[in-house]
Amino acid sequence: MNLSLTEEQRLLGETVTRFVADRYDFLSRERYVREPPGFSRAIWAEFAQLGLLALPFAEQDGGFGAGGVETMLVMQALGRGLVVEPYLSTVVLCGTALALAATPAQKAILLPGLIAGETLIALAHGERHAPRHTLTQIRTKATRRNGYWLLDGEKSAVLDGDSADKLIVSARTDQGIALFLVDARAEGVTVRGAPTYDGRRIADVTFEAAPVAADAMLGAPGAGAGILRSVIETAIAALTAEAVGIMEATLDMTTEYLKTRHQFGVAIGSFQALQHRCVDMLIQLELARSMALFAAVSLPLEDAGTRSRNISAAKIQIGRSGRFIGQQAVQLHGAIGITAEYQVGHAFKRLTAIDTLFGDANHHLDALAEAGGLA
Amino acid sequence: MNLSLTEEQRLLGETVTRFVADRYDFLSRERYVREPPGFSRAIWAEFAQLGLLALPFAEQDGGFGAGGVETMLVMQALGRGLVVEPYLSTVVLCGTALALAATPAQKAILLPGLIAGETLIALAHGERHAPRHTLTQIRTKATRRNGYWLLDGEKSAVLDGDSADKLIVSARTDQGIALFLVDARAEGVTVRGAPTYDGRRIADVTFEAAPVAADAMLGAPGAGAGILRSVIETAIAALTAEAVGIMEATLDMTTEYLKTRHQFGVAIGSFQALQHRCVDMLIQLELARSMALFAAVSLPLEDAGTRSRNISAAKIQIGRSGRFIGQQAVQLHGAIGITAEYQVGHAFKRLTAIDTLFGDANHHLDALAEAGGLA
Amino acid sequence: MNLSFTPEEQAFRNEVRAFLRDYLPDDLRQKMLERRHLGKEDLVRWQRILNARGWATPAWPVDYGGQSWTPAQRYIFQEEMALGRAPEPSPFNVNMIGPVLCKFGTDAQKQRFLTRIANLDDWWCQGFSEPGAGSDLASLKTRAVRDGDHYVVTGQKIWTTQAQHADWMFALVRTDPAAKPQRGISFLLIDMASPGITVRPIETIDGERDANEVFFDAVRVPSENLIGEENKGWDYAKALLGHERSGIARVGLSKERVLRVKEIEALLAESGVFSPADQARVRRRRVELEVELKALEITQLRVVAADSQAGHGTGANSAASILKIKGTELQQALTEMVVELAGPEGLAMRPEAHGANAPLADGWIEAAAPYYFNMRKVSIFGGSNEIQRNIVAKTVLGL
Amino acid sequence: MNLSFTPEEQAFRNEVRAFLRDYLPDDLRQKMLERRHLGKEDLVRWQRILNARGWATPAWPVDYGGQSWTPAQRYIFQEEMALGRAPEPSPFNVNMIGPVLCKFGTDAQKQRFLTRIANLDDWWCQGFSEPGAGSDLASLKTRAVRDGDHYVVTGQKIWTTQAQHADWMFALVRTDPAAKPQRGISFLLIDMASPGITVRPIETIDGERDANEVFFDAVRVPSENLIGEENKGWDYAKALLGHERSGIARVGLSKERVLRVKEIEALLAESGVFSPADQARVRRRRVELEVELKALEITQLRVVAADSQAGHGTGANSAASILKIKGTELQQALTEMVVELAGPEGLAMRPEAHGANAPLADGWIEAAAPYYFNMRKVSIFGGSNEIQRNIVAKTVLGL
Repeated sequence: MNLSLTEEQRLLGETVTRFVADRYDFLSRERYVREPPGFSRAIWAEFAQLGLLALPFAEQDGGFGAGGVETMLVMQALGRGLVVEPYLSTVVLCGTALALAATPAQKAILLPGLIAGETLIALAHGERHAPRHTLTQIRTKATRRNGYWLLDGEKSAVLDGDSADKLIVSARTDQGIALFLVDARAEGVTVRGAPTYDGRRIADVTFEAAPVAADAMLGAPGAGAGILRSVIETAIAALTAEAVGIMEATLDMTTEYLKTRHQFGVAIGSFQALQHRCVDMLIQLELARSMALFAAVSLPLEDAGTRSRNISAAKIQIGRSGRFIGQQAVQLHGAIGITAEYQVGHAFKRLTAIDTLFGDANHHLDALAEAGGLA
Repeated sequence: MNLSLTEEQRLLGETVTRFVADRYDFLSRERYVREPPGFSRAIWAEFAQLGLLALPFAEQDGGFGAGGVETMLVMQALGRGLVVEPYLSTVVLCGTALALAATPAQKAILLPGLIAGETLIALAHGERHAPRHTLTQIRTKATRRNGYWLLDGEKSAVLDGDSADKLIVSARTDQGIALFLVDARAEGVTVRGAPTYDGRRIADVTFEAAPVAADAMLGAPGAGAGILRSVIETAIAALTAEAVGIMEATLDMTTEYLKTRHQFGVAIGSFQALQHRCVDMLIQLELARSMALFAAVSLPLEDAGTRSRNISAAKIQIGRSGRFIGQQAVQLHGAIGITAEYQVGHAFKRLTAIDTLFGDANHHLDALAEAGGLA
Repeated sequence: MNLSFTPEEQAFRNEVRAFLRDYLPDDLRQKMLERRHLGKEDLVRWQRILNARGWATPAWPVDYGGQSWTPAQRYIFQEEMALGRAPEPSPFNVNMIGPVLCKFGTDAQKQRFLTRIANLDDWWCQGFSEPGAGSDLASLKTRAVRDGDHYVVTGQKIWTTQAQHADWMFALVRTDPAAKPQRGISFLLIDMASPGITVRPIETIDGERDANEVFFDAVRVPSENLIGEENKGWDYAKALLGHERSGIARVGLSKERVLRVKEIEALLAESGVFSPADQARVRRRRVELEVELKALEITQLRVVAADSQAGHGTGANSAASILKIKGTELQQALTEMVVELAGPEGLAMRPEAHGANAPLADGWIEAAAPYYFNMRKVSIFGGSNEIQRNIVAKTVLGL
Repeated sequence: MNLSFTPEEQAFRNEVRAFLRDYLPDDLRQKMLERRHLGKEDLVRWQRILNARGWATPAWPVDYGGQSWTPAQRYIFQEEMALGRAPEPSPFNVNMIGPVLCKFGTDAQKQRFLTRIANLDDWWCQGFSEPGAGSDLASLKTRAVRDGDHYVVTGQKIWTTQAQHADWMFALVRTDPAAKPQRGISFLLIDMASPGITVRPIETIDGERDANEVFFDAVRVPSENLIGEENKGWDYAKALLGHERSGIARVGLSKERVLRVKEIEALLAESGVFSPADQARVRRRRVELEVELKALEITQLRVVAADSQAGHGTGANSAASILKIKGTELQQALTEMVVELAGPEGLAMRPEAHGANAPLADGWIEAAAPYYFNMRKVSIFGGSNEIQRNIVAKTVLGL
């Protein structure tokens, strides 16, 4: 058992934490959200300079060769600042997919731009009318035609879909689910974006006989569901870490507020009922922190069943903790907690979104119970 | 809508409440529990004098002609004193069964003794190895033999089984489930009693070719399950009222304790976290009180589906409220809450038992969800 | 004893139901169904329809346009309004300033304001909370200094709901800074068009801008706009807050949400979005809330019955104190369920709140999370649930 | 970073496991499995088996018979003991008076007591709580007055666990009534056979009589039985309470319960007592607790790791403070599950506690409720969870 960080990991965590503290105060964040793509290109460029966009890629591909722990450290730091840049979609989701399944040729084309912060990629998998969180029962189809593929279907809730240059799209083929690399501005592709309640962007993407070159398939035909499973597990682990960063900052803000806010002539932090509530928030934070760590170290497990059970367990805990901490932070702040002018409400909303993404706590509890429980 | 009591009902409630307050303080109760049958014969005789044992029977049968509201009032008062006499088993369970299904001849034989407090009757239905809380899938068999029935099987958790003179026994026949009136000391009947954790008695009852006369069948052959359903619904309504009485007394005791117990130089009732806990107990009490009322007024409903859904809903609320109030009352009392020398621990245990009897909150939640919910 | 309504009450219920069927505009019903945000025009339109029917201000004294309804009728009316998906009338006009004027206003004030209040010709807002005086209302600092036949008001209010629409504000102001906190407060009616008033909207986490800061810079208010006596404002405010308890648990609103959840469950099951396991899980949770709601409903009915027939105790007094706490908890729990039902598509904001791109989905899915966020306020405003628990601990439990 | 144990640690685990397999008597294992009550003879027997192996007092200094185990090894040992269904050694002997003597005792005291403590030749009880001095320990009133080379002790202790078996008590007594509450307290070792001691058992709600009142009527205690300095007893008591945190969450015990619940689930499913709906419901709840337990386990491991390698922060300090609260909550939640599994047959008491009729059922069913009742104490004793929350609020959150 070794819960220490390597010197390199410690440095990485500190660097990103410091960067967020320096550059991502709440007012700056409000500015970034209002910039045209929905986030700050300048911040993104600095992420590139810090090497954060290279995290999941092998060293021979120009990457950092990092694993779950490094991603955990970065996401936790990003969580503290409620960072809205498309790190989860481009680096964690699509980066993992590329690292896992891209051919050397595909990597050579895509990775330099991605790592340099020039190329943004989004994962287009979920569908509004498919069984929720299915990996396989989607309707989008890829039909082979004269050495091309034609894509038809509708994807929904594509994270950062409208700023993406490229899309990784899942579709049914006669050999099973396959993934395709598609240019977001290609013929037959329509992207309609909208803001999300947590200060980000989301898109519906429609494919109408959109032609895709044969060499744009990512991984083997029929391998799509397996790749998606790994990619989503990696994203869940990353989200649990982001949530821990948010909860940490939220609890800090809340206790600070209770110390400074006075009513009835005393700091409201002197009220025992509120103190005990904060202790319960701390307990939820520490349980969540443990499960973020559990998720990070579970990613390399070879046994797919165990890995998926562990990831579900982490998502359950993060959902429970995030809801409690988010709701209570708002409640303890009183009216100021429900204004958009103060960070705590945004933290609450992002925690809500994190629970919703890739299956909420209840969904994963069903899945885990179906699998018989942990180990 | 009319939530007022009639003058008669008000008097009934006050009489029993006063009786319990006068005769059933905690130390007396401790004495009654240690008397040979596990309760006080003298108290039982006084119940008879007060007319309480006549409650569910028609006036022409020497009864009181009362309904769910009267039983609610009595049970609530009994709950306040944690009364251990076999009112639930003899009057509510078996009394209801007799009122519903006994022939005039059977009534003529049984009711006078029951109403006079001389005859005790217990319901022997549940079986250790049957599906839990089933009405029909029991193993005990009744076989017809020369104008007699022979009973074979094992009943478990028979409330007040070892003090009962008579048993009402459910058994399979070739026409379905039937109920039989059996002498507890008859040939082939073995009763093994034991104390329960809530200060009462319970028994396993074994039937080995126990002969039962043909006219001892209660109701039509095959009508047993229907009678049992009504009987158990009536008992659940009674239990919810008893629980309300217990919770009421328990909350009173707890707030009283918090006002008198001093630590750190102040009454512990001045601590806000404990105050808020008591308020949550009060909320649970009031919700439970409402649902006891709901159960009482639902009993006469003709639509069996609605009636059974309403009763399930009441049992769910009582289970939830009882657990919370019982656990918190113990916790707020501290060490004294876990001694057998103080009433609050006994209240907690009885509330635990009430949740367990006739299906706990989780069981009824499943049943109610299966039925689609309330109305 | 029974929980059924009388044939007369049932007939009244049918009358309300028929009225809603015939007169509630479809677009309003649809917005309420989906819990989308209602604009000023929506609320004014509906208030005037109600007023034309004589039902805008049923709880007011009959002489001032109220109805002589029993508590049970008031309960039924509120429940049917909620179940029929009708907008709630402005509480500031109908439940607050109207009753205060009826009880404490001068004849001139009644004459001038009451019919305009009932018809929403004047939109009122409530100027109570201040920065630093939320739950601890008595510590408010906005000053009103007498200057001839005017008060000169200087200070700041905050969280003033719908001040951006308001023609008038009823406000608590400090007229005697030397008196004890609750003594030197007066109750003033302030014309929002007065020079020196600035309204700054505050965006809330549901993306709306219905909360405001209101700044007063030497605003001159005629002294005829004082309610009752100077320095007695706290008494009038207290009377206003305890005005009506037949609807305090808002059972009808939660019942409507349960119905809606059932509809959505069916929708998701039918479309294949929800697996049988999803369906079973959500149904079980919904039924759990149904049971609590039934318990709350009967607790509310006990209070209604006690109000109808004082003296017949069913523990109703202590019951009344808990309705707000449990009612808000249930309302919030039901919004959580709808967020779960909406799933990831529910991340998208309603475009009308942002003037952004075209809608991604209609209706309920995109309204789910904003409504969830919005409803966090119900356990904060009007005396937070923590304050409510303090009150119950003290007044009911004697702790 | 990883959560796996090293090969050395794994080997140690196997060693503990093998020992338990070979040396834990079957009857004890069975009693623990069913969570039946253990008698004095049971505990003495097991303690001596452990002691013979050198594992009775692993956390003591090596010079006094301890093991130089790492925090990870201590964690593994405790976990395997729990998973192997071995009784827990007397905390009063092993975790409390032993370490206090090692640290603060005179050579003569160590000589006289330590080996007898380890072998349970002397059974110790803890005399801290008094009527009126529970969580507020510093307000204790039992007096010890110096009289030559003796102290004369008069007063009363309460909730003294297993005093009925005890040969010795370590007690806090007031030696200077004039000093501030926490100052004038001394730490005395009292021979329970002394004249003037009366032990009155208190029946608890689980039907057992392991709690006691102990009355002191001018009991003479040789002054050589004072620990450390007079009036410094509070410091020694505090050292004792903070002694060991590698097992504070008692994860092993809860893991064992989860395994047991799974076994019982299978049993009830197989026998047809549980319907598929029952099975699904119970499984879902158990899995919910499994997730919390995993989170608690890793939190405990973070503390173990921090103790092993101070300086590498993973938030372990604040984590340690919450282990007791969450650990007890989980232990209690698991006992609730077993009560649910037991059903109505679980109403019957274990006959041996009452000398009543023959058993109605064996084992776990009848032990379910008493164990549930018994475990209510874990959130009360040793500093209630309310006191724990006060401490965390103050020391960790700075409120």
